[in-house]
Amino acid sequence: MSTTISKKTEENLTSDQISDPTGQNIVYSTKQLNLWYGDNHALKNIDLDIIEKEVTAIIGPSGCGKSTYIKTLNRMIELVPGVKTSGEIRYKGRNILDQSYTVEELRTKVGMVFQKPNPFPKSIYDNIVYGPKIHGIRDKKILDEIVEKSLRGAAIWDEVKDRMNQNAYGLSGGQQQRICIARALAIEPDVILMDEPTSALDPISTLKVEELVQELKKDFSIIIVTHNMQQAARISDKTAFFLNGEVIEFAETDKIFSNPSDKRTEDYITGRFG
Amino acid sequence: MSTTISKKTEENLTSDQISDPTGQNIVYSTKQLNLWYGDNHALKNIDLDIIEKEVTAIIGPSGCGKSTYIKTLNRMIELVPGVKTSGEIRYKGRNILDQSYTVEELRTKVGMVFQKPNPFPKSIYDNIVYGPKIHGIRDKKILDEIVEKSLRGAAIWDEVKDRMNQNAYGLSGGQQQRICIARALAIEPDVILMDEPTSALDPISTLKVEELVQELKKDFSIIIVTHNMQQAARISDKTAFFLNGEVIEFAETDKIFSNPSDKRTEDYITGRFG
Amino acid sequence: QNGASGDGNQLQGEVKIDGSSTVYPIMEAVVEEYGMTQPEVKVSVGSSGTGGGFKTFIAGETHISSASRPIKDEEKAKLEEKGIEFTEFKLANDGLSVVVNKENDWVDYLTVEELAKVWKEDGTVKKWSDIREGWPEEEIKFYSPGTDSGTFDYFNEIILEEEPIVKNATLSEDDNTLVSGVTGDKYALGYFGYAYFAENKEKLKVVPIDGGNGPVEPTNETVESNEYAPLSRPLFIYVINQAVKEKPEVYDLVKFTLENGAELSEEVGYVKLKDEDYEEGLDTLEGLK
Amino acid sequence: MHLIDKSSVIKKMKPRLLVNTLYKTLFFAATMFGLLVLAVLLYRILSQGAGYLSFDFLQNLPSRRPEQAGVKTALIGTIWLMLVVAPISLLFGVGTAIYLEEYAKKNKFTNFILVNISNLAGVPSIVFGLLGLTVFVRALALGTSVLAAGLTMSLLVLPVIIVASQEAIRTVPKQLREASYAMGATKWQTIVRVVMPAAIPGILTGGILALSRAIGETAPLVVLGLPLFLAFLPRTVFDTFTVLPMQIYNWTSRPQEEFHALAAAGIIVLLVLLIFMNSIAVLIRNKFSKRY
Amino acid sequence: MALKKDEQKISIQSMIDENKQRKSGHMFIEKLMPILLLLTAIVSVLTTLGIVFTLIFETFMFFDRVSIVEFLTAKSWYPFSQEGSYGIMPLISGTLRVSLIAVIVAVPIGLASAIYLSEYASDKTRRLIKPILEVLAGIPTIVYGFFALTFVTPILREIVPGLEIFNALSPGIVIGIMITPMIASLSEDAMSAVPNSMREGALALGATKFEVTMKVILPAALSGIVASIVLAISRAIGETMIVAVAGGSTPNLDWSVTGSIQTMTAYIVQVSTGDAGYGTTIYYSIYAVGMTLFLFTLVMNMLAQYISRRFREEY
Ligand SMILES: Nc1ncnc2c1ncn2[C@@H]1O[C@H](COP(=O)(O)OP(=O)(O)OP(=O)(O)O)[C@@H](O)[C@H]1O
Ligand SMILES: Nc1ncnc2c1ncn2[C@@H]1O[C@H](COP(=O)(O)OP(=O)(O)OP(=O)(O)O)[C@@H](O)[C@H]1O
Ligand SMILES: [Mg+2]
Ligand SMILES: [Mg+2]
Ligand SMILES: O=P([O-])([O-])[O-]
Repeated sequence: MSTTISKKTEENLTSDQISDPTGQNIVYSTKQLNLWYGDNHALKNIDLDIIEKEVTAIIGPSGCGKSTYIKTLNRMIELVPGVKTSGEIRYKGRNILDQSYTVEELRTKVGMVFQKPNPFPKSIYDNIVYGPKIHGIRDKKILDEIVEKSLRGAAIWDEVKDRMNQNAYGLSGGQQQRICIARALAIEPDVILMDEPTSALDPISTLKVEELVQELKKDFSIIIVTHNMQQAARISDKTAFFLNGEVIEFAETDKIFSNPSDKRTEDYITGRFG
Repeated sequence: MSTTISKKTEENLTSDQISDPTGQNIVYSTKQLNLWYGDNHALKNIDLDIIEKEVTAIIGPSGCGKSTYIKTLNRMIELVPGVKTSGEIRYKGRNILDQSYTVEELRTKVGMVFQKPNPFPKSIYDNIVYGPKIHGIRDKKILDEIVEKSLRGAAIWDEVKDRMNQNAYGLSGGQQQRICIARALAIEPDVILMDEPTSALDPISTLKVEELVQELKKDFSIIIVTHNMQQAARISDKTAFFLNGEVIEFAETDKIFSNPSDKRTEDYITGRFG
Repeated sequence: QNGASGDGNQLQGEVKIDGSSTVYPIMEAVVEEYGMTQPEVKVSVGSSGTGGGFKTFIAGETHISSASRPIKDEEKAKLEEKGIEFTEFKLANDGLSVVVNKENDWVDYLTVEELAKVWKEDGTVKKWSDIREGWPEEEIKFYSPGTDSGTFDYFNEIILEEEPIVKNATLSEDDNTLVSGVTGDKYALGYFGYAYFAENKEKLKVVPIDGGNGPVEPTNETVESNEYAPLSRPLFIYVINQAVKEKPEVYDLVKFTLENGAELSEEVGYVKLKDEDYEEGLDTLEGLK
Repeated sequence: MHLIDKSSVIKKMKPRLLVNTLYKTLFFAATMFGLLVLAVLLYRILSQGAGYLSFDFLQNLPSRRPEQAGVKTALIGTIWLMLVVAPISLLFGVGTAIYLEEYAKKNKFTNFILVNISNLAGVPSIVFGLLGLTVFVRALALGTSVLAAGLTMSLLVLPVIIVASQEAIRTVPKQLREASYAMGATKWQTIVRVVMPAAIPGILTGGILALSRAIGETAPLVVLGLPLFLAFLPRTVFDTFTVLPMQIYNWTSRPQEEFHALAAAGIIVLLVLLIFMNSIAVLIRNKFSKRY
Repeated sequence: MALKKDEQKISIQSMIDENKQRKSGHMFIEKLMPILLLLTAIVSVLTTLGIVFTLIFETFMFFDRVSIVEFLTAKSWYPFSQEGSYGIMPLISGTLRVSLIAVIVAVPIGLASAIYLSEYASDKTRRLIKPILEVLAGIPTIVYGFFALTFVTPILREIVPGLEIFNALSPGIVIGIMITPMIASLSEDAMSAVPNSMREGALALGATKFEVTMKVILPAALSGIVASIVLAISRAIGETMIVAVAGGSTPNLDWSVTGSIQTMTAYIVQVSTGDAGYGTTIYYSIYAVGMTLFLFTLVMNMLAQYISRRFREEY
């Protein structure tokens, strides 16, 4: 796994990346981010650098602001009325919270997978080509290619290749979730945000998605919110522990789980609350 | 109040009571009770004798049939369409499952308290007198007395005595639940059925209700369904452990919790499933 | 009989007719028959009453206006003011019929004076016993065509002599309403065009009228001979000259109307004119073309 | 210590149960009464009108002779009316619903529109007739044309369509919208490609119900002044016309029994049309109901 | 696979980038649509304004010729007689009589049906009967008018002595039947919305279903029920064809229901089917009557909304 990372890092040095002190490319750099739902101060002075082609897990008890944070990364949070933010989130150097940054552009680069599988009530094929089509790709051949590639990428090609025109609602929950992942892959984003993508799935489907995440990180930067600490430990490179809207600790996953530096992290991980 | 009890017991010796081998009075004697929701066999060959003036707890994992059983005891189960029963439940000797037994009469003798507090959207006073009134008691003085007695009995008199005419919805969840208990007491039943009466309450309210149950058993036979094993251990005399619609074990609470005779009971109590 | 208008060539266009509800049954019949010879000509027929018809006629909204009374001077003046030239054609005769309920077994006839007395508003409640002694002491329910109708105008002139009609009369431009009203009401008294009585003979009882020469019942003969006086009257259609000239379909329809007027007015229950009256009308029409 | 005399409670039980049974019977009878009336009404109309019902009845123009009279002009007129009302009312109704559900902010103005719509839904249809008479027939000089009547009817059924469409749009889960936005879709793209397809069954159902209302209405058309006798078919939306309820009204108001039978036959045609439309609505609802 | 992906990755995102040129068009639509949609939403507001202004304007024309005092206070309505008498009260009286009869018929039957469906009927029965009842509300009113005139009236005349062919009773009853499903359906909704726990609470005390309904469900659902009744009354007041066909056309100011009457709506129909000679006093009078009718129903509708909003139960 580590070899992949180093290779990628080298390649990417030529692009418009910013590196952290250790020389890794930073996709998202969050600085002094604050967020309010009306009067409810949901995120407090968040500082967080997300490294490219890594899996970053966000953990924390319910209501600590995990979903809020991840939704801020592609500005889906704007759908909630009355949300205010301060601070900045630099995506490849540019502050996405700046209103001059068009959200549509941002979201073509940052895909998202949700807690409950939410395919469109359309055929499997139409689900996948939805993104490319809205971005103006009409060529049937290219679309077909995209569909195959995305479904393969989401490790569900074999299961659905013979029923492309069936409604996605006929699939099981786990399959639906992988369709949703494939749908996100179809526009080839740089980053994929996942908000508890397995919490509505059975253990076997969960396993499949976890394996998929491992596979995907070769090509994508992944930020995943999870309630399941074992999952975070299994699949992530870095882990951020949120509590009451603050980042309590952010470090290598190994370190967080074996040797957390904050007492509250330790309490949470050992199940003393949450 | 204890004087009242002993007096009552004496009184009742003359009535149509049946005793178990140890000489205790049996309120409910369930024999070979089977119940189906359509095709779903929810209760299987239940045999259970409930002793008067005791607290009988019913525990078991979700879906094991606890609520179903307790609802059968006052035939509230009939509200569910497509329910079929076989076997018998003798309440003081008469089979209540016999259709000639009027449910309304049964329910004047068997009160019930529900999981979620469900006071009527009326004043506190009207909530309490609802039962007596429908049973034909109109005398204002008697009604006033009943209200005071029931509210005292439910240990909530002091909290509400000055706001009898306020809507019961203005009260906290725990207070509402005690109002519901008082409402059940107002028709002076023999038995009180409680289906997870504290699961919607905060710890302090829970404690109050538990104390109340201890108090009430001096005058009433109480059957309580609970998810909370500590609660069963704390307040009950006998405990029945249900699993998949069957009674696995029914014995003194002390015995169930210290020395269960069935492996499955032990597994459940020690938290190995459920 | 339809051959005359057909000429073999199919006409197109639109003809609008409105006016007398008395004449309506004739026009309805005419238009229906006409539709079979000239299906492409779109003819609409309204029945707003004679006065209402003239209003739209004056406004230039219709080509033909039917009337159960001759055009009034003020209506003429308005047409002249607007520069609209028109021609009057007689179409049939009508015996304005006074009717009562089938179950009314006391009325044998009414004199013109009695009619006038009972229909005029005088501030009292009218009872049958007010007309003649021995008749029931029950309130009379009056049914009359609306004030915009030619029938009302005629009745107003001949019977009421321009004095107010009883206030609680049910007034309706729709003669069917009147028929239904009288049919359903034992103490009813109403009047309307002969055709509406003829169509509902079994349900209504017509009252013979004594105009001074003994009671006379309206029948084809008594109306044609004018024996049924004073309530016999002619029915008309009025046509805009320019429309006849410029719209062949209007000309054709009027021609058809006059050619078939005798037969169709008899069919719907009116009394036809003399043949020479129709001939005369057709001559006039040719003159307009 | 006992405040409640159990024996009196038991004694009172019987009458209480009796009252319960009595009222249950009463309530049941009341419910059946509605059904009974419906049955009688349908039976009456069927038995009255069946005699006149024939293929010719559908094909014939109106006539003064009952045996020859038909509903062709009225039936075709009704179809013309639908052709005008459907697109106009759907366009404005669905547009309004999208605006209210997707764009409108929760403010006084939006609230005003909402209150306005529910009030409009309660305005008697005859008042819409007065509006149509003044605005479409007279001011815009459309006369008693298909267009004038169609516009009037569209306004009349607008609230029905708006409310049904709002309902349909509201049931489209938020997650579908989020999924679309997360792909970089714009709001309008999301509405067109995700919300509308999912909401369309509900909208269509509402639309059909609104249309059935429109073709059953008589009062506004009477006020507009649609002609009584019409022996031709409209060719454009600017032609005058008549519709089934008007024709039925015309026949109803004639005193002769034969015309009443004709009216009944006309009613059968109208009801068959309505049943047909409503079955389509039910079909749509069943076919597409609850897929998420 | 990873390699291939990298090649393509550039292509798709760059294709998207290329297409971005067209984005300005998208952005234009994005800005335009809400405005267009707002305009469609304005149509309903314009409709209301249109109604109000039409009525007000033409009503003013009417009050130019007939004094508003006469309109409101005179006790007779004889627009067709020569001197004309324009007192709205007889028309209002006719309207109220018919509506009252309708309510007397519809409220007990509608409520009883609602209670049966919500409290006694099984789920299956309810799902069968409710839509059938709602069919009654969907039948065109001209059909009801015909039914009233040719069926109900003749039957009533056998029973009620002195009943005239046109009367208030028959259309009143038939309107009652028409609005029954409205009351039944809306009240049933309100009663079904009362949580089951409330029923269980009462039943567990030994109450019979009837007692539960009367003492718990009805009080809890009261606002919804009252609102449904008010709405139904508004419907009855505005109902036109049934009274036009079966009610007659005799405006009078008394409380008789056996004789011919005229309602506000039937008057408008009478003038419209006869001659609405443009510009005459009679022509303007239908607007004045329409205005009165509009105000009546508006007040009822507002009242219904107010009731259901203000007294919404919190269980
Ligand atoms: N739409 C909203 N409006 C107002 N407050 C909100 C909203 N969504 C979340 N919050 C509040 O913001 C805080 C953080 O919520 P968030 O959903 O981010 O938590 P979370 O960590 O994702 O929790 P969970 O694990 O339950 O999903 C909570 O206090 C929550 O109540
Ligand atoms: N109304 C119903 N219709 C059909 N099946 C039902 C119904 N209510 C309960 N069941 C089924 O009967 C079984 C027993 O349910 P019951 O509610 O008695 O369980 P329980 O022990 O009370 O569970 P919990 O602790 O979750 O309340 C379950 O399998 C349940 O799915
Ligand atoms: Mg979350
Ligand atoms: Mg339970
Ligand atoms: O309709 P009229 O013939 O009476 O004018």
